[in-house]
Amino acid sequence: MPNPQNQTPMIALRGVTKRFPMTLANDHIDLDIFGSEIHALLGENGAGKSTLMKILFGFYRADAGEIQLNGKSITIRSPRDAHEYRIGMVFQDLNLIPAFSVAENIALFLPDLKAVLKPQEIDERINEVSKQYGLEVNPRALVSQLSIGEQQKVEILKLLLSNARLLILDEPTRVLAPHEVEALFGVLDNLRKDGYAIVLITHKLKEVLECADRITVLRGGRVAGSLLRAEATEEKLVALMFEKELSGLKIAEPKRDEMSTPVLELRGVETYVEGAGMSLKGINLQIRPGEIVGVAGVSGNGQKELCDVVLGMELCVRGEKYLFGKNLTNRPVGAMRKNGVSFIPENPLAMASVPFMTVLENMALTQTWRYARNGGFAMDWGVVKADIQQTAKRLEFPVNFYTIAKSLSGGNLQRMVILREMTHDPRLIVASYLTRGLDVQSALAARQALIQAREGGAGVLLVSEDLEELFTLSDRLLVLYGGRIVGEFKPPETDIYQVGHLMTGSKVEHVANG
Amino acid sequence: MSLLSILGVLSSAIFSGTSLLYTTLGEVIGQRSGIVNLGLEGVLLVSASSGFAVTVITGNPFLGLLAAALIGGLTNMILGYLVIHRKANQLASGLALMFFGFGLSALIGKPYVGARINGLPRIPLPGTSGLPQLYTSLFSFDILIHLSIPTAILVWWILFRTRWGLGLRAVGENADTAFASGRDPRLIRYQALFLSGLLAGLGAAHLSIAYTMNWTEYMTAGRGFIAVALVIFSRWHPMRAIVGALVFSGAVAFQLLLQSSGVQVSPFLLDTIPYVLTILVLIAWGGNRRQSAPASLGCVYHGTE
Amino acid sequence: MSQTAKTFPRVSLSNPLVNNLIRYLLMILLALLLFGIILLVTGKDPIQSYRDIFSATLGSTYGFSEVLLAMIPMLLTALAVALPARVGLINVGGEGQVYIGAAFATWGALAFQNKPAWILLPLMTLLGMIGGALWAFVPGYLKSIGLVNETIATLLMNSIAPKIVGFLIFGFWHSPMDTVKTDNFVSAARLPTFFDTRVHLGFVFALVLLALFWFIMKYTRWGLEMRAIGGNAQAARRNGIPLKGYLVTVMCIGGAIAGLAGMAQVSGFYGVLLLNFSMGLGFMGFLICWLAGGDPIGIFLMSFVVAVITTGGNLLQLTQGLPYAVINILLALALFVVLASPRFFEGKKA
Amino acid sequence: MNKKLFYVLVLAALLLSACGQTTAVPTEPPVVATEPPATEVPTEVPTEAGQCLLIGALYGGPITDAGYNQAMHEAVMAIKDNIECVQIIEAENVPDEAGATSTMENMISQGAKMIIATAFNHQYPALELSNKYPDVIFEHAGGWEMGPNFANFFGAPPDGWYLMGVAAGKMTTSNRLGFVAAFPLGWTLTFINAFTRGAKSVNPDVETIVAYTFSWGDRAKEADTTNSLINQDVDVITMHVDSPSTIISTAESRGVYSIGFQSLAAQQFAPEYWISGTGYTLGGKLTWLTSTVLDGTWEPIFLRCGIADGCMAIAPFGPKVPQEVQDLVMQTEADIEAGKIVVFAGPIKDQDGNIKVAEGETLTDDLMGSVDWFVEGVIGSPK
Repeated sequence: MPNPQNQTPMIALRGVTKRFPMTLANDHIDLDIFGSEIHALLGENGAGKSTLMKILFGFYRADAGEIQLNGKSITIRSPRDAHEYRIGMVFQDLNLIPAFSVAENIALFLPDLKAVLKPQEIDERINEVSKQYGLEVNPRALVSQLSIGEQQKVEILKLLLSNARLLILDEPTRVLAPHEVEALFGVLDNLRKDGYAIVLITHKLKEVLECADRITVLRGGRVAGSLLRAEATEEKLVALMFEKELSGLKIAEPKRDEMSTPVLELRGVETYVEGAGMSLKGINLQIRPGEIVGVAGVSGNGQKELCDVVLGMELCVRGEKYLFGKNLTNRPVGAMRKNGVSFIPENPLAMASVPFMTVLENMALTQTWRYARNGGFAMDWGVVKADIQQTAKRLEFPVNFYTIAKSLSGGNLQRMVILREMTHDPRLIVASYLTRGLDVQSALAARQALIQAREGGAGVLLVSEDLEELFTLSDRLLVLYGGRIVGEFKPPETDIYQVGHLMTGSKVEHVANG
Repeated sequence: MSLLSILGVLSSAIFSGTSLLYTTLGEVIGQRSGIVNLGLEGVLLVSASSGFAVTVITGNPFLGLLAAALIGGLTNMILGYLVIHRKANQLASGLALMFFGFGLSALIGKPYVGARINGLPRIPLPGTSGLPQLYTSLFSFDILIHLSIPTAILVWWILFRTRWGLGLRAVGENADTAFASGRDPRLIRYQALFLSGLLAGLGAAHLSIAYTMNWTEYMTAGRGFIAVALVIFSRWHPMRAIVGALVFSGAVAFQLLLQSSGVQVSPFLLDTIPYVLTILVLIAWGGNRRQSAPASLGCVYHGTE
Repeated sequence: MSQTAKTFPRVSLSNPLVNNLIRYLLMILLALLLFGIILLVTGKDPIQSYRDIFSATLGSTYGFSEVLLAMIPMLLTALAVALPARVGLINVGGEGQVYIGAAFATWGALAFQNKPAWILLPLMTLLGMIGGALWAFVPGYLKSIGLVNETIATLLMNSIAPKIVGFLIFGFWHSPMDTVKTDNFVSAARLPTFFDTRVHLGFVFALVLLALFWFIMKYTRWGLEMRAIGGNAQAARRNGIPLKGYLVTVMCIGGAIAGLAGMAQVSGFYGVLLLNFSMGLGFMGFLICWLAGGDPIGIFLMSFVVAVITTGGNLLQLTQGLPYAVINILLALALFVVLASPRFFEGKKA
Repeated sequence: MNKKLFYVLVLAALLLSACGQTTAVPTEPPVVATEPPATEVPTEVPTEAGQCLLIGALYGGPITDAGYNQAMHEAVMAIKDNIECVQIIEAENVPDEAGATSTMENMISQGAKMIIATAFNHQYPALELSNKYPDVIFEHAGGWEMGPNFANFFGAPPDGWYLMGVAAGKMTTSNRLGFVAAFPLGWTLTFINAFTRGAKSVNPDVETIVAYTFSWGDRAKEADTTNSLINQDVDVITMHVDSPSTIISTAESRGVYSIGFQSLAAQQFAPEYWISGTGYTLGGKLTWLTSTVLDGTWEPIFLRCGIADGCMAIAPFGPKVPQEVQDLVMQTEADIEAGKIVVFAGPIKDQDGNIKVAEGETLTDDLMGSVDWFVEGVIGSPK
């Protein structure tokens, strides 16, 4: 590996500052990015990683600071300029155009695209590069028909063909299965060998240590520290990422009685989903009171559908669903809610709250029937408040009833939802990606809440990608693959690799690719 | 039914379908860039009146044609300013534009109501010269009709085979991606709207200068909305628009044929068929995800800070 | 909506209230100015024209009554858009619903014309609302099962409705003597009018419905649930609010209100069903509702403004020799100016 | 909040400018700054010396349409030419009841003492207003209602149509005549019947093919209809719509004969294939009516008058019409005036051969308006 110390950086950021109406996203950030090097940008959510890179990509404009290319100061006003300076970026939410073919999506970014398109020619160029780096895709395929992993490939191809020398990848592994992750790192490695500079935005320590040459940690919009792979250790990085030490979970052994009627029982449930989704096939599942059942799996293998079936959003085409011993197959969501089913989704803003309503109004939404007065001609907001405040005291969550949901941070919003879903002591809690997008503090609080509920005798269905989370919380662990349950364990009886393989459907023993 | 009356229906369909086709092609371009124009009716009226006026003044229908097209493009720029620059709601802005068109066209056309013009000259289809006069007159078309199908092909080519078209469709699907690819969505939408206005202008010109050779207030009688329906019917595709235009205008021609053959069937009900058909088509392929409607149709592009 | 972000620096003038006051006054003046210029260009006298417009409407009791009369269908059709908009449905189909409502009401008027008013009028009202509701049910249902976008469906059905009316008139209800309409309604089938103006009971209908709309949205459980759906349909559904039920019901109610507008037109205004009688009422309602941000008071005042312009325009062709349609320019200019400042109508997605 | 504030302002602005005391910048043209308060008193009452009567005339369409409205407009203008002191205010494009009422209200508020309403849809609004304003005289064209200060006047076209039929019957080679009609209305059917009888009187195997546009002024639809008829081997086109111009120019462009109706001005659109036409020339009668209004002898009379009285006229023949045809038409006209020919004298059979008017009887004017059948030789539906 070339020693970057004695060469001028390909890109140097100096004192870059970006202020949004609410927050100061980047505060005088200095950053050096060298050729043939993988530079990891590490930090919690909201540390300012993505903003910084979007500035470099010309998607945002910095309020202050300068950008240097090979020592010369440059200004990047728009992605167009970024292309000029051969900077390319893959956004967190991949923004390929589903209705377009792979070729069209890539052609869009070809710097030397002719005024009149030559489809043949474009296909050839794609195939050429994709072979070179093991990124094979069919140029004529519609993106809407590709898996997330394949779309990832297309995004990278897009950058390579747009002649970018600096590739910015924003959390590329977020949605990939372990073996796909390793494949990706393989690709990145080859790219580095060919002199590309790569910035990898992530908050997963494991990956950073696995593939980065240089690591810069952001915290609260500032650079918390920058070190070479050699000098980096997990402890150091954690210390840089979080100001204070994390208090662990206090898990009390729950009182559980194996004989009590299960809160949830699925018997041979099958769903039919057209298009992108994954149908469930022959799902049998029992959750007893005071039990947390974890569901592991790479997203898109039926987790969403499983939660939706339980919640009543999806219909079962076959099989039955029993809640608390009652057959509630294919009853509407309202019925589930009335029977004490709570739902904590991965994305509180999109899936659980109404942005333009106050927190108070949001709190009433799951239970309107409970708070309606005079046959619905009035609402009893006093009672709503009382109920919520009670739970808030129990969970030690702060709550301000009169702020607009939209103005809450992701973490606080998730807390709001958890607060609501924990009120009226639910008997079954469906929690999907409980902690996705949560900073460590809120994540901790969320998990704590689940455990409290379990102690209260509720059953929990916990879907997550984060195996550590699953292993720490679950009493039982299911693995979902291709819409089927392919494994069931008690956490102590298995390990991450076994689960990981079931998750990815690979039976072979784990081999690190060299 | 005689061969003549069958050919007749075809010929009528072509004659009255041409203005629809041009307008629809224009709207296809506009909607592919993500902007739906409910003001089409107004644009047509303004173009038709000004085109007719210029023809009366200069005595040259081709100048009228030119004027109609340009005015059409310019009128669309009003919509452009509202929905692109001011980020106003597209449907509301479109309807406002429609009312604007009602008024302005009445003002422009007032002095020329009842004026007599020499419409666009008719050029017989090659090879029909031998036939009896009646038959030749069936297929002696003006320049706009002769150019209509080539225009449709041209629009298809622009949209699907040129860099600009690729960018335009990208804007219509996802303006942010288009921006990330180094394009300016606002500029592209303005260009698309102007082009769409030009084509609508041609359609309007065919109505007032070539077909009826006349101007009266609100002479478009809802053709703007028919065009919007046609865009849906043809699923945002220029080539299918040809079929659509022929179906819609053919239905009218057929209805008239039935009438004058003394067949007892309500022309009103027959007139509804194309719309019912469109709705059925929508239902037929509405279920699957792969619709051809541009993903960000009707959405405001907010840009970035 | 990155609008907060965009407009962040702009709202920095000392007193926002004064600031808006000036802006809005200027908006109206701007519209009047632009139209004035157009008048000047066409060699007319703007000042005289404006005096005509306003004297013909606000200057006399008769004129004022005409304004209120013109407001009736606008209020109703606007409401027919505002309600569905609260659950995120875009009902551009007011036009069609007006026609079908009118047709149903007319059937009642012709079939039971020997019945007394106290039976006939409620019957016609009911029929009108049923008609509109049925016409709105189709798009509402297609939307609720995720088949067809309601904007597209309502637009298409707008083109169908008037033709059905034509079919009914010429197929069944056409009086050979008269021209393109049904027989005149018997007086029992006419909505009573106030004093000796043409303003009819429909005005009361409209006001009551507006008030009801405001109350339900603000205070009731259903209002809360509807706002939830409008704010975030997916979340609302996951929170147990019956989405499909609401979509269909609300769309139908919207249609019913538009249908009532149609009934009011034929029973109160024309006293007969004619071909193409609506002439854009539904679209006007859509515009008014959108400009008013779906707010009841806004709808009332907006329709007032629009009504003043449209009724006042009538005099222009007598005094200025302008085509009647020209008044649409002033109307459109006013709309343009308001549309050009979307940030004052936030929170409403139409 | 700002929203509500806004509307209040709009109101304020309007009210102010209405009563003329807005404080806004007086330099802007639209702002009514220095005007005296506008009251109900009409703004534009013409007050030149010697004005004896203000007539308000309203038309369903544009007065330059070379058709019905132009004919009516010219008739009204004739009053002004003959009686100096009369002032006239006109409103065109007033198609519907609602517009008609407010228009007439405005005219009366401007001091109009006589209203001439010329469209079908003006009849009932005018009738209602005639009760509201007993001192205003209402003359309506082509209706049937009567009242103390409300009367109907019109030309009687059937004779003219018969003559046109004669000409058409002589000129056609395919023996198929095309009739573009707006709506299946009583009078329209009567015109078609008269036309057909005229044609058959000189050419027994002739047929008239009828198609409706279902609109008084949808030009594109008219062009569609004309083409559709021509494509069925029709070689003479005539029509009953507001403005014949589109139909005639279309026929001309297809090289097909045309016969005009409504206004004699239609001829200009067919320099080559024009046969002839019949149109309203009511100027004289309207002048007379006005004079009776002026000397206070006006009576509500139901006035229908034909060619003989100068209320209808035959347009000049086109270049392609041979002399003998012209002579024949003139001869027929003479015979009608002499009473030798009665257009609707029985026996008259309808399309299906049923007797509609028995031997020896004739179809009287009051029935012509409510005819719902076609005579033999007409192809098409009477509804």
